[in-house]
Amino acid sequence: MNMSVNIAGVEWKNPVTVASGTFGSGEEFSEYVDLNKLGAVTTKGVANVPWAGNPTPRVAEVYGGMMNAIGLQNPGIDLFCKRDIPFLKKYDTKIIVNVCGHAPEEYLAVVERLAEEPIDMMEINISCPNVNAGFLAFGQDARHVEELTAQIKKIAKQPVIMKLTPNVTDITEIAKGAEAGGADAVSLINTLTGMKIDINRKTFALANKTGGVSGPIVKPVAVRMVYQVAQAVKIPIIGMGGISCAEDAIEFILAGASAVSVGTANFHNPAVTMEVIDGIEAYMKKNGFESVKDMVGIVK
Amino acid sequence: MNMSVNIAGVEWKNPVTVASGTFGSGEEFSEYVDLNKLGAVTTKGVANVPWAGNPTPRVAEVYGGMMNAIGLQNPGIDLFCKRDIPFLKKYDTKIIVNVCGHAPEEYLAVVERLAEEPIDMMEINISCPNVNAGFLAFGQDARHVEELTAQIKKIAKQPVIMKLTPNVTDITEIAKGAEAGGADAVSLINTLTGMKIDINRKTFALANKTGGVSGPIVKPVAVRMVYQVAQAVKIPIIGMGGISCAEDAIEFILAGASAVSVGTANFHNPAVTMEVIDGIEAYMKKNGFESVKDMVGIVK
Amino acid sequence: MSEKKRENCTVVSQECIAAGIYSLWIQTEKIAADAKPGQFVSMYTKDKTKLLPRPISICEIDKEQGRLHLVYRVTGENTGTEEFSRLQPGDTLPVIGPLGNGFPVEKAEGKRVFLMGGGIGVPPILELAKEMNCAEKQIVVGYRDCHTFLREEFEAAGTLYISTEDGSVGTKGNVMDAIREKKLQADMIYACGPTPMLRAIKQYAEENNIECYISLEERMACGIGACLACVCKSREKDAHSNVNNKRICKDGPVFLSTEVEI
Amino acid sequence: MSEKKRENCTVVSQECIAAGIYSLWIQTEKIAADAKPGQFVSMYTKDKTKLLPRPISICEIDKEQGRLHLVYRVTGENTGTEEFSRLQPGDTLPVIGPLGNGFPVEKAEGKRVFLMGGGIGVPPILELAKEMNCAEKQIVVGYRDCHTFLREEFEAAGTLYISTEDGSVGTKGNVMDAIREKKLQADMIYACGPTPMLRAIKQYAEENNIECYISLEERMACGIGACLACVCKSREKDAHSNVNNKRICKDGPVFLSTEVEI
Ligand SMILES: Cc1cc2nc3c(=O)[nH]c(=O)nc-3n(C[C@H](O)[C@H](O)[C@H](O)COP(=O)(O)OP(=O)(O)OC[C@H]3O[C@@H](n4cnc5c(N)ncnc54)[C@H](O)[C@@H]3O)c2cc1C
Ligand SMILES: Cc1cc2nc3c(=O)[nH]c(=O)nc-3n(C[C@H](O)[C@H](O)[C@H](O)COP(=O)(O)OP(=O)(O)OC[C@H]3O[C@@H](n4cnc5c(N)ncnc54)[C@H](O)[C@@H]3O)c2cc1C
Ligand SMILES: Cc1cc2nc3c(=O)[nH]c(=O)nc-3n(C[C@H](O)[C@H](O)[C@H](O)COP(=O)(O)O)c2cc1C
Ligand SMILES: Cc1cc2nc3c(=O)[nH]c(=O)nc-3n(C[C@H](O)[C@H](O)[C@H](O)COP(=O)(O)O)c2cc1C
Ligand code: FES
Ligand code: FES
Repeated sequence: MNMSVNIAGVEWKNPVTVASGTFGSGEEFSEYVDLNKLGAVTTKGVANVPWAGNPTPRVAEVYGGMMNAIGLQNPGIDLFCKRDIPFLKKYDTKIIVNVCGHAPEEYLAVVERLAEEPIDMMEINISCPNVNAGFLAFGQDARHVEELTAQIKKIAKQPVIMKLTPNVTDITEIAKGAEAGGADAVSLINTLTGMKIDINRKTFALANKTGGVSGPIVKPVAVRMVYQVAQAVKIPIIGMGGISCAEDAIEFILAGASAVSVGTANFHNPAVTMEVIDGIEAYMKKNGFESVKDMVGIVK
Repeated sequence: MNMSVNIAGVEWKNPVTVASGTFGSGEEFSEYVDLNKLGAVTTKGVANVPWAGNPTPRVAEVYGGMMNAIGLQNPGIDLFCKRDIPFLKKYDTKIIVNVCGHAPEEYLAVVERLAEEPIDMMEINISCPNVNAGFLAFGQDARHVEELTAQIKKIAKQPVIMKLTPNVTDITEIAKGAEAGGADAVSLINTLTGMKIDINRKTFALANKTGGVSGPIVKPVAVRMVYQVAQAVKIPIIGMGGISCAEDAIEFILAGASAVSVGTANFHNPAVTMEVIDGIEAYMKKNGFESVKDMVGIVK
Repeated sequence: MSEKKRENCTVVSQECIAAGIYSLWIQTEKIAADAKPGQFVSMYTKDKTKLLPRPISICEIDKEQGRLHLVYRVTGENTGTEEFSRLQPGDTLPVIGPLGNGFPVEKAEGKRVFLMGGGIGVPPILELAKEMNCAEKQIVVGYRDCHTFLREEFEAAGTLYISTEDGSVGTKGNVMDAIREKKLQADMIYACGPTPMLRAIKQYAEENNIECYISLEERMACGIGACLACVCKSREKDAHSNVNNKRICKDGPVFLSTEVEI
Repeated sequence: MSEKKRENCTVVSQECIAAGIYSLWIQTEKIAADAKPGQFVSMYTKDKTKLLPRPISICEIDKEQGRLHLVYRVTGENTGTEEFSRLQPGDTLPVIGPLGNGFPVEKAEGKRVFLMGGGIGVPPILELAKEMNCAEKQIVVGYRDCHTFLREEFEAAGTLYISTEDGSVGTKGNVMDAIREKKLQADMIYACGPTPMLRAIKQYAEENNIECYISLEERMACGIGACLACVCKSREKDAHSNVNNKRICKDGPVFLSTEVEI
């Protein structure tokens, strides 16, 4: 049985990675998870310079999920390259660096800096809803996405994954924009924008008022979008949104995802990715699938 | 203490109604609920002619909620006026008729037919994601919404509530379109489009493939949208999406809803609306609110 | 007005009566008093992530003690029925009912009757058999294998014929095979079971001009006729829907076989 | 590598020790062995709709028997802590830990020390007091009213001073009032409690040039330093974050008072 998948020319040993921002750069989780067993590690978003992020409270629990408004706090690409990439290089897994920015120049600065680094792929976060900038709507407009993708592709030395926001009228338009710009893959979904009000304190649960909803509660929307995008583009899809067990991961794969990311579930059980990988293997055995790619998108 | 609310000139005895499609036309639920106690009854969507709806399975359970693709089955406006309105008139509650259609003419036919009927308000469903027609994207375009609203307002004899879909990039644009078209109120959210795949049978859980997600899992998105719309328009908002208890209802009111609808929760406990009404009253007492309108939108 | 409610019923007893099949008795305030054979109840889980009702047919009604007997199959891991299977005497269980129309038991009077049940459609046949007053009460039930259940109860209620898919008990095959093998005859049929079985019975009944009532299944959300989730195609334009759709939860689950298309 | 895990701990005992305050002993495989005073554990609920951890400080460590003592407040209805309060001996509870840095207990050697706790910040002071080896161990704890808890344990561990907001026990007021009233002196402070109390202690320590360690609280998602939810402002640019943010779950919860802004 063949658990490996090929995403835009990069061979992962299995289809499971972690969702950006839920796993740091892997170091903290390495006490709980054997990183060698992951198909890839996707890092927290990194920008050209350090970002301080939002005021606290930055997270709130909601029924069946959570909301976050971390605000993309990150140490900047310099420290990241010095510390986090060497750490991950010690493991036999693929490295996907998630990139964020307020403006095209900021993304490009990071992508350029990554060109000489020993990483395997990069994931461009054009969708984080927590940064209060005019740039917010960027990932919500197909033309802008196409343009940014094309600019990035011009200088990127590694395959580029465009990470899509679900807060749009038609996700297929955005995915097609990414594909037209030359993206090697797309990943989805980022968080759904939500709000929680504390009725006793009569205020917002998050300092930022709104936050990104994630966890099991977003799965039906995420599966739908992965399915729609799979019908709309030819590039591979990394599916995510509420994956908490192997069954969830398989749902995304049958809907059209070539690989999956586990996010919020890591907070509930830090070793959940290991269970997801084992569970996919067990399902394949039981259902007579020889290779992960034989499952991708078979429900049409 | 004053539980009554005035929505576009119509005085409800309390701010609680039911979400269209989850309560039939009230008759079946009248065995479990004293309809006289509801602020209003909102009926299942009705079209100019009978609709057969979608093939089954039409519903599926998902973690913390459900998906439906009923496909707006309805007996048509003639039978509706003959049977359902007289039934509801026996009760001391307001009647809101939910209207659906494939094209403006179909909506207008129903609105015109309702002009002489003893109903209190009408709610225009421009957002049901289950009808496979080119018209689907209608509620997702602010200009179209403005136009349809204006056309309806020209002939409507009762206040018009435009019911918004959450499957859009910017809900405030759509709400502003409704307001510009002359809507007396907006209601939101309709269901989020989702999908569920049965990994054992390797097929979709719903015959329609996609369905509308509702229940507690949609609440964070719904509260966010109600809040955003409350900042964007001056007309009253009827808030809904996952309300299962008084605390949920209050969250919507603090976010800016003048009234609320209880939907999927009716399937879990048919008398839940009574608990919601009592719970709002208890909260007002405890927190020293004299009137429901003193709570509306106070979290800013 | 508003005289029905979701009752918090108390579990009287629970037992596993065959592999994955559970027999549950619950104490009700009012549901048992109103119940008829062929009706069902909606059972609710305590798992806060599972909100929809589980419709389960009524297997026996003890009006004197106000109790209901429910027999159900656990459909898999992490399901609502698995949660129910862990209920202990004294535990409570939210239930709505009785729901649906039930079998027209009175129509059997003086007739030779087939009472047919297949798989997890067997249980509702029991109360029907117990209440039925007819000329010839031929109970024909089909199981997958030797893990039969409710046999003694059926034997006490009428003449019992069994079929099993693997032939380990009674006729090898399904309930139709049992009828053919035993050359049974009837003027009236009542049936509950999987759709292929009901389809065969419906065809047999229509070919032989036998009045036949079948109990159908569909995914439900409200269970009380309001949401239009659980429809089946009806031959005539239905008076409620004004289209060719009948609600299984409210207009059914029992239909005259000629009324519906399955 | 990957030597830590979410343990399914068994409840040894649970008791309500004051209104809404519960005392829980759990049996751990490994957590107790590694634990230090001032560290915390993440407790998980069984309610499938509540996914985030509940961080709870370690109140006592029984290394011999591999047990932890946790004392927590039920914060309201339908909360995770309410669920915990229903745990019975033998029940299991998913736990991760020990987490965070803990108090630098060794720095107290030879010093006159204040060990200060307020409200639900009182419990972690107990293990600290028990392990501390210092010249003068002055335990100053504040409660709202006469519903004090862990008093006997503190009396056994050092010299105990109590404040209550309503004056029903000890000094009327907060822990700072108790210090002033009793004219207590220290060269070293360890404190845990609500932010206003910590703010007052921090100011007092800085004005009097006393080395002071405070344990902070913030909403958490991962509890292990990966998500950046639980930050506080740090005076210097933090080496990990490269901005002026420290992670309370990983770099804390205990900080030198001069390191952080609260
Ligand atoms: C009128 C009627 C009477 C029934 N009587 C019995 C009975 O007496 N004994 C028995 O074992 N089963 C009966 N069933 C089937 C029973 O309702 C399902 O097996 C049960 O709902 C499955 O729930 P679960 O928690 O095991 O599965 P889950 O997978 O957790 O269910 C998920 C959702 O799907 C629904 N669902 C799943 N399977 C079915 C099904 N076959 N029919 C309708 N809804 C389904 C559930 O109600 C729930 O909403 C009856 C069904 C109907 C419609
Ligand atoms: C390092 C640390 C140590 C703590 N030690 C103790 C202790 O020993 N005893 C004790 O009673 N309490 C302690 N707390 C506070 C305790 O974590 C919260 O009271 C608890 O998480 C509330 O959960 P709940 O299920 O009651 O509330 P819910 O309202 O159900 O919680 C919802 C979410 O908010 C979080 N949350 C709510 N209040 C707080 C809070 N004050 N701090 C952090 N997260 C919160 C919960 O963890 C959960 O994710 C500590 C907090 C921290 C950060
Ligand atoms: C705390 C937190 C931080 C996140 N940070 C990032 C980030 O830096 N970059 C990014 O692209 N997505 C980020 N995300 C989004 C996740 O990668 C993922 O798209 C989303 O959470 C849905 O998956 P899940 O439901 O499995 O968590 C973050 C999510 C969470 C919960
Ligand atoms: C079974 C079902 C049928 C629905 N039918 C309609 C409808 O006919 N017209 C409409 O405007 N909304 C319809 N809705 C949407 C609800 O009115 C409501 O907007 C949505 O379910 C969110 O609220 P909830 O989470 O409380 O259910 C339907 C929802 C469900 C679950
Ligand atoms: S389940 Fe709602 S109408 Fe039958
Ligand atoms: S809770 Fe995740 S970094 Fe502290």
